[in-house]
Parts: sequence; C-alpha cells; structure tokens
Amino acid sequence: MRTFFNFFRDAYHNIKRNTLMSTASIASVVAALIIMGIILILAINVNYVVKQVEESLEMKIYLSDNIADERVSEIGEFIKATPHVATVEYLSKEKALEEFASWFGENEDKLLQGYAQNGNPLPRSYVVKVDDAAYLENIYDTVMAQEGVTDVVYGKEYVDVLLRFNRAINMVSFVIVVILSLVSLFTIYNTIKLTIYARRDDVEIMKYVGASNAYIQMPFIIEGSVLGLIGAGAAILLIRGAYTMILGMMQVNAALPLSTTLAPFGMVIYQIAIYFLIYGFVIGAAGSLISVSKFLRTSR
Amino acid sequence: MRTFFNFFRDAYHNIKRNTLMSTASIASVVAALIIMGIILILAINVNYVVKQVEESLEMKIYLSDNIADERVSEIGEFIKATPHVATVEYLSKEKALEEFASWFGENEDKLLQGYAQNGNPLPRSYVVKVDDAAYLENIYDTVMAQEGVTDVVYGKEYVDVLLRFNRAINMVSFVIVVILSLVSLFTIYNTIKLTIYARRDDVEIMKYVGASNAYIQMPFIIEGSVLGLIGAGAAILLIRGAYTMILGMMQVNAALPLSTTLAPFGMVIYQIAIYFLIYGFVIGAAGSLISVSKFLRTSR
Amino acid sequence: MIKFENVSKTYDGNELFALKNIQLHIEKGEFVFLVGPSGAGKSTFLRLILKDFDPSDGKILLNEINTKTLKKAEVQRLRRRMGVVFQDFKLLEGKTVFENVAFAMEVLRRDSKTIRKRVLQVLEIVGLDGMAERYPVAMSGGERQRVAIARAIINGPDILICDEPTGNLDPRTSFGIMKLLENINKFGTTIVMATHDKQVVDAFNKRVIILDRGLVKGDRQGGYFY
Amino acid sequence: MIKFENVSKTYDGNELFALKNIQLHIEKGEFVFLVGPSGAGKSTFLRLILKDFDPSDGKILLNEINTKTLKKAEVQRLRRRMGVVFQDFKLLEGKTVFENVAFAMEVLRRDSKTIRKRVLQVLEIVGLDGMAERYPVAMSGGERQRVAIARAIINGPDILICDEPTGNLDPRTSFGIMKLLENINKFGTTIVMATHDKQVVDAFNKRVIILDRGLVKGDRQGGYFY
Ligand SMILES: Nc1ncnc2c1ncn2[C@@H]1O[C@H](COP(=O)(O)OP(=O)(O)OP(=O)(O)O)[C@@H](O)[C@H]1O
Ligand SMILES: Nc1ncnc2c1ncn2[C@@H]1O[C@H](COP(=O)(O)OP(=O)(O)OP(=O)(O)O)[C@@H](O)[C@H]1O
Ligand SMILES: [Mg+2]
Ligand SMILES: [Mg+2]
Repeated sequence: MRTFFNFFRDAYHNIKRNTLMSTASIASVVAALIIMGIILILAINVNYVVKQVEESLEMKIYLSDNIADERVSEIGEFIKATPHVATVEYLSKEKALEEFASWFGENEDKLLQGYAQNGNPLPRSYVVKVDDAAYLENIYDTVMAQEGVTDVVYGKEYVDVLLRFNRAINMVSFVIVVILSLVSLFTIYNTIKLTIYARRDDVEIMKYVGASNAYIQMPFIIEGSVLGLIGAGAAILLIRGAYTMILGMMQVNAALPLSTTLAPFGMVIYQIAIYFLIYGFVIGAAGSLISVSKFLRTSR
Repeated sequence: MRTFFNFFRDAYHNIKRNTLMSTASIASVVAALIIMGIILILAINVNYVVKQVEESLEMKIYLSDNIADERVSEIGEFIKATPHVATVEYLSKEKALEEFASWFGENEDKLLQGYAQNGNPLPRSYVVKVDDAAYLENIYDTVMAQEGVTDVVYGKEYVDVLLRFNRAINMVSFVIVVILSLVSLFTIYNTIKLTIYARRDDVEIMKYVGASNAYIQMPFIIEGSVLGLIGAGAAILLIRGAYTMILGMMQVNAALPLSTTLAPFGMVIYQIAIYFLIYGFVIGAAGSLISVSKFLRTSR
Repeated sequence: MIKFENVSKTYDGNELFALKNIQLHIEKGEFVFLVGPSGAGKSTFLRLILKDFDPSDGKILLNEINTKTLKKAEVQRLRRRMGVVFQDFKLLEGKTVFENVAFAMEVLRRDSKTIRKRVLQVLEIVGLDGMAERYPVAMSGGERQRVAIARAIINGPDILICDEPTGNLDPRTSFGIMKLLENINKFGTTIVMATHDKQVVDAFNKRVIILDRGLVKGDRQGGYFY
Repeated sequence: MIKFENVSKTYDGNELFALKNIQLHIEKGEFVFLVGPSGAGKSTFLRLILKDFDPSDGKILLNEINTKTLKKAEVQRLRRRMGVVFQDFKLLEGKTVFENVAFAMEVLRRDSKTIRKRVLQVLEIVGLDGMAERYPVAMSGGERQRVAIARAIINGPDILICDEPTGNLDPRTSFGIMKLLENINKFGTTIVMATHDKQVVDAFNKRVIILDRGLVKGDRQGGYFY
C-alpha cells in the first residue's frame, strides 16, 4: 500500500529537486498575497480614518428663543432618542456667547458690552455627534420638523463630499481588488501550469504504467498545497515586516495622528494570517488539480 | 549571413509554438503593468485631490482697528509680495459684519442693531489663498510679525492633519510601489526563467554546435521583447477599459465631484502608454538576456 | 491474445500509412520479433497494442476485447498488466533508478517492503546492482535502457512490449537480456519485440514478423530475413 | 590530431572511474571504432573530445592544444569544426527537421540559399527526402537518428564524433550510413565512433579501440573482438 507518507516524501523531494519551479510557484503565491494584503490593509485603514472623521462631525441644532425650558428638554430627549445619535450636548445662550466672543481678540470686550445692552443674540443649541455620517440628512429632516427648532447646521457640502469620497474609495478599491485578484490568480494558475508542463513527461510516463488519475494527481496536489502554504507563510512575514517598517518610518518622520490609526493591525495581522494560509493552501491545491486534470484530459 | 529577419521569423514561430510559455510571459508583464498602472493613476488622483483641497484653503489676516488706511494697504502689498500667496482679498469692517450677521437667522436684526449702537466689533481682514499648503506656517510667521496685524487664522490643526495625511499617503504609496514593482519584476523574471528553463535543451544543443553566445541569446531577447511589447499593449487596453468603466460607474452612481477630477487622465493615459511600451520592451529584453546569460554561464 | 483486424494507422499531417491493413494474430505465450527498416511502422504497431492511440481503421482485440471501446480506468488496468520498454526509454528524470522501477509496483499498491526487495532483485538481474540511488542523467545509454527493461518486467506482466530493448547494449549484455526475456516468456508472458539486431534474431529461433512501409512483408519462424 | 595523455575522468557522486589513465593518439584522417560493454566509458571518451567537460586528471590535446586551456570563444570555434551524433540524438523539438539541420550551418553564417540547397542535399543522402518540414516528434527512432547524422556532417567537419549512430537503424540503412561515413572519412574527416554493432565493425576494417570499465583493453585493426 502506498501511504500518504510516501506522497509527502515525494512532494518534499520534488520541491527540493525543482528549486526553480518551486521558487516560481511560491513567488507567485507570495506576490498575490502581498498585493491582496496591501489592498486589504489599505482599505481597512481608509475606512478606519473615514469612520474617525465621521465620528468627529458635529451637528448644531439651534432653538428658538421663544420656547419654554420644558420644550427645550423635550427636544433634547427627542434628539437623544433619534437613531444613530451618539452624543448630545446642550449649549446655553451664555455659554454660546462666551464661546463666540472668544473668537474676537482685542474686540471681545466691546462685543460683550454690546450684548449686555441689547440682549444676547445667540440662540440655545444642542451639539450632536452621530455614529454614521450617512444618517445626518435623515436626522436633519426629523429634528428640523420639531417645533421650536429654528435651524440645523451640519456642513452639508462637507459631509456630502466626504460620503461621496468614501463611496468612491470603496468602489475604486473594490474594482482594484477584483482586478488584482484576477491578475494574481491568473499568475498563480499560469505558474502551476508551467511547472506541470515542465513535468509533462512524468505524467505521460505514469500513464503508460497504468497509474490511476488519482495517483498521478496526488503528488502534484500535495506539492501545490505545500508550496501554497509556504508562499502564504512568506507573504505573512513580509507583510508584517513591511507594516512594521512603515509604522517605524511614520514615527520617525513625525508624530502623525495616522500612526495611531494603524496600530490596531498588530492584532488584525493574525486574522489575516489565517485567511492567507487557507488561501495559499486552496489556491495551491486547486491550481495543481485543475492544471494536472486538464493536462490528463488533453493528453492520451 | 543570418539576417535579423530570420531572428524575427524564429521569434514569431517560437511564440506561436510555445503558446503556454508565451501566454505566461505576456500575462506576467500585463499583471505587472496593471498593478503599476493602477498605483500610478491612484497616486496621481490622490495628489490631484489633495492639491485641490490645498488650493481651497483660506487664511484670514485680521488687522487692528487702530492703524491708518495707508498701513492697511501697505500690509496688503506686503502680503501680495509674500511667496506662495496666490490671491489676496480685502474684507472691510462693514462687509465682515454683513457676512457675519447673515449666519444668524431670526436674530440677525437684533445683532445688527447692537452693533449700530456700539460700533462694529469686527476687524478689517485680508483673505489669502496659497498655492501650497505646506507654506501656510511660513506665511503665518512673516505676516504675524507685521505691525498692525492682530491675528492670523488658518485652521492650523486641519492643515497639519492634511499635510501629514498627504505625506503619509505619499510615503505609503511609495513603499507600496516599491514592493509591488519588486513583486512584479520578480514574477516576470521568474516566468522568463521558467520559459528558458523549459527550453534549456535548445540552449544546450546550440552550444554543442558551436553557436556563439550572441547567436543563442538573440532569439530569446527578441522573443522576450516582443512578448513584453504585446504585454504592454494588452495592459494599456485593459487599464483604459477599466478606467472608462470606473468613470462610467461613478457617473451612474452619483454626480460626484470626484469624477471631474479623474477626467484629465483621458489624456494622461497616452503618456502612460509610451512608458508602458518602453517598460514592456526593456523588461522583456533584459529579463531574457539576464536569464539566458545566467543559464549560459552555469551550463557548460 | 493480440489480434489485429485489418488495422491501418495514419498520423495527422502525414498522408502516408504508418501501418496499412494489418491482419495478424499473436497467441498467448508467444515470443514475436518485429523487424523491418527504419520507419516501417514497428513502433506504431507496438503503440497500438499499448493503446497509446487507436487505429485509424480496423480494430485491435486484446483477449477478444476491442481496445477502442475501453474506458479510461480499463486502459489503466490493462496497462498494469503490460510491461513496456520504449525506444527512447522514458525514464522519470527527477527520480532515482530505484524510484523509477518501484513506481510501476506502487501503482499496483504493493507494500513497500515487497517493493524494495523485488526492485533490488530485478536491478541485479539486469546488471545494475549498486546503481539504485543514481539518477538517469548520471548513467550511460545502455544502463538507462536496462532501467527501462527492469521497470517493464518487474510486475511479471501478461504482455511485454519492447521497442529496441538492446539498441544501446553491447552484444554480451544484449544476449544476457535476451536470455532473461526468454525466461520470462517461458513463464507465460507474451512478448512482442521490435528490433534491428540481426544477431539476436538469428540466435533465438522465434516467430519473426517483417514490416516494410506499413505492410506485413513476412511472418515466419526464425532468422532476420529482412 | 587527438591525443589523450594519461586521462582519467570521474563523475561527481560516483567514486568509480569512468575512464582511467587513458593514453591514446588518433591521427588526422583516421576512422576509429570505440567498442566495449555498456558503461565502459565510450560516451565519456567522446564527450571529452568535445570538451563537454574536462578530464579529472591528465590532458587532452587537439592539434597539440590542451583543451583545458581553451577559452569560451575558442571552444565555440572548435565545435564548429566538429560534427557530433549523440546517443540520444539531441534534436531541437521545437524546430523542423530542416531547421534542425540548417541551424548548424547558420552558426557558420552561411547565406540562406546555400543553406537551403545543402540541407536538402544532405537530407536526401541520409534517406529523409520529403521529411524536411516534419517535427522530430513525428518521426520514427531511426529517422531521428538520421537527422542527427545529417546535422553532424553538413558542415564537412574536421572531426566527426558519433555515439552509436546506427543503434536505431536496420542493418541495410546502417550499412548505407557507414558507407557515407567512410566516404566522408576519405575526404579527410577524422571519425571516432562508439558502437555496439558487431556486424558494422566486422564489415569495415578499421582501427578498433576496446574500452572496458574505463580502461583500454585493446587497440588493433579490424573486427569486433570484445
Ligand atoms: N507522430 C507522427 N506523425 C507523423 N508521422 C509519424 C509519427 N510517428 C511516426 N510517423 C511516421 O510513421 C512511420 C512509421 O513510424 P514508426 O515509428 O512506427 O517506425 P519504426 O518502424 O518504429 O521505425 P524505427 O525503426 O526507425 O524506429 C514513419 O515513416 C514515421 O515518419
Ligand atoms: N553524469 C554521470 N554521473 C555519474 N556517473 C556517470 C555519469 N555519466 C556516466 N556515468 C558512469 O560512467 C560510466 C561510463 O559511462 P559512459 O556513458 O561513458 O558509458 P558508455 O561506454 O557510453 O556506455 P553505453 O554503451 O551504455 O552507452 C558508467 O558506469 C556510468 O554509469
Ligand atoms: Mg521505432
Ligand atoms: Mg554511451
């Protein structure tokens, strides 16, 4: 009985013997995974940054001077109950004036004086933060419909651009991911095809001896999956290295706010690692299987 | 005399005969160029957007109420003469007040009334646009030192984040370009090595007949460069197609402000095309030359 | 056992007949020499038995079964009961001599101890003792040919097909190999052997089929008459 | 012309001597048969003349020049004046028969008209007329061997090295090829030919060098005495 051990021994020997072929296969897995890894990390980072920007967005809800304090708290409760509202902060007329006056350097006193005589022109307001910028427009509509709310301000143009930018980034990176994935898959498939082509004599000879298809395919599949796993391992190490390097460069260049947004990936890399290993294994095994099966079908 | 024509005829025949090898080589050139093309286009687009944002940045220079009108024009002249200042606009006290008052809905009248009695608290100012956000800090320092300037405001944190973001994007994309270029080069080199490996018998036999190195290398080099050119051509077409597709998708999804920033590349693609063809040619020829020379050196 | 019924074979891109209207019967246990000039169709004849390809016309019966109707798995089973020595040896360049011979037994799922014992035995019989761990590139032409012979005979096949098995061997070694084949034949293996070696054909008094330009030009007992 | 001075050759990973202390002189214009059992060192002997590798010990002089000292370009020039028929033919599988033979002439930078004429001539001489546009895979063993012979002789080499040039040929074709080689030899080409073919060696009364396990066991005129 030919045991599995034999197949692995053969795979090991073949990989050692066909250094060139093996390196090529591993290289194309590494290449594919590095490309995907970079895109993945970039996409996650961009989303992360966009999320942070979104969360820092403020919406100001100005209240009429002509409503009672009860109504003000009522509106406050209503806002708090609105979906996707993260935090709500109340700004009294006095606080608003203080904040406002502080914008004017040497003319601050003059300004405050003017208001002291004419009454504070600044309205009461709620400052709202949301958890998703996409809902700002909805919230605007609901809150605006409340009696006693005079105006709601949230930098509509800015948010629109941001949302569109975000959507564009997502779309572009989706297209790029698809294209590059196809490119890498094609490269891997090609490489495996080349390596099997280089060993077509082996396949032919095995057929002459009456070897079953499974017998012929098995060593290629095992070899392919081993090479895929090795490639995945190499890619993981390389990406980790590059990531660390970029983090290092960023910290040297400047205390960037971005460097902190990259940090969490020290953890994420381990999740990526698992997917990479699965990917390497599957692509190596499947690529070999497809190539060698195709070859078996077309040859006699 | 063996003419160049013969070499080309041979290259043509070899490409036709070794479909598998040829497709593989072309595929890896295409893969490399698509990757580089995408990165190139992305990087240019990001820079383009960042530039646009930079150019929309405003710096406000507030002037003391205690200086004569001559001094105000003097400061205006000085600002205009400062390097990297693109436009300068003067904002009088009245205009400032008008603009300011318009922010307050129902309280506008009350506000204007207050000022009519107490004097306009808003200072005169210059609104400056620059051609490069990186110089905002410099300009701030020079202008701030001028007598009669009370304050200069330009959203320092925002600009800092933007600049850092820009720098980070440039650095990250540089690292990515370097990594992916290496990856693609390695893949191409590997593919060519594999194709030459598959024809090692040819090389060996040629040596036995006393063929000179140049004679042996020539067909490989010609074949390599032809394959490289074909790959470059395919990559150009693919990128153009993908680009058009993305533009189309963007126009369908929404009238994005971004879609206009992408437009100029309809032209740029022709410049990229030339570089791609050169790249394909050089990488094909050089890759073949290096691989076959190495093979000639190591074999007898 | 092997029956050619009006068999013709033409190759793509070659309008000439490699074999034309061959009518032949080889009995179980026979030892047949196939002779004839270069390009006569000897290798084509052997490859038809092996079902390397099907005849363009007519049919080939192995144990009364038309080889054309065989399914993939049946072809595999058939080949496991056949031994083949190819004109160009067809050794696995990436495997050692031992592995080259052993894998024909592995296909039959024999256990590795039996395989090891038997392979070393057979290698000794063909005169390659001590070369088990060599790779084919590191062997002389005749040595490679003997590896191919070892692989062909190791499973004690029902049919042994040999295409010039002594083309790269000196007369003495050839004679030894021929004696070995004769022995195998005595134990029931049908042998069909294409050869140019007059000495061999003359020395062993067997049935000789003479091919010439795709036609059977003779079919008699003993002697290289071509 | 070809001088072996105490030449020994061992291969990596094989402690046995493929050749041991060979002392020989082959004159210009000689026709030498190299015989001996499988693995005796015949191919090794021929490959040393071709400077496929250098001897492990001793030196080989071609026209009084130690082949070990030759630079790359000189080796190339030397090989252009040599013709070689390899035991395994070594044809370019991706090129047609015509191209396979022609490229040996292209290396000498002959014009394509001369090449065309001469190649077709030589193909006819070896009996392959009409097969110029075939690829090696589409040929029988003996036909391929004759392509290799055609390539070896096309430039009218000073030295012709043949490793079993008739191993895959029937006696009649062999005889024709031998006659051809004898003719070439008469016009001054030195021929060294390894062979197992007793009939051929016996029929052509030439110098016979007998190798056995790396040693020269005989060196005399005529007859396959091994
Ligand atoms: N794949 C092929 N395509 C086209 N023609 C072929 C092919 N294989 C063989 N032939 C031709 O068929 C004829 C018979 O070939 P075959 O190999 O059977 O001859 P053979 O008797 O074995 O010759 P040899 O003794 O030289 O080996 C030859 O003329 C050969 O050129
Ligand atoms: N590359 C190699 N590595 C190790 N040993 C080798 C190598 N090539 C040949 N040998 C050994 O050297 C000895 C001589 O080989 P050589 O090919 O010269 O024999 P030969 O006389 O041509 O035999 P044949 O008639 O079988 O072709 C053989 O025993 C062979 O096994
Ligand atoms: Mg044959
Ligand atoms: Mg030999």
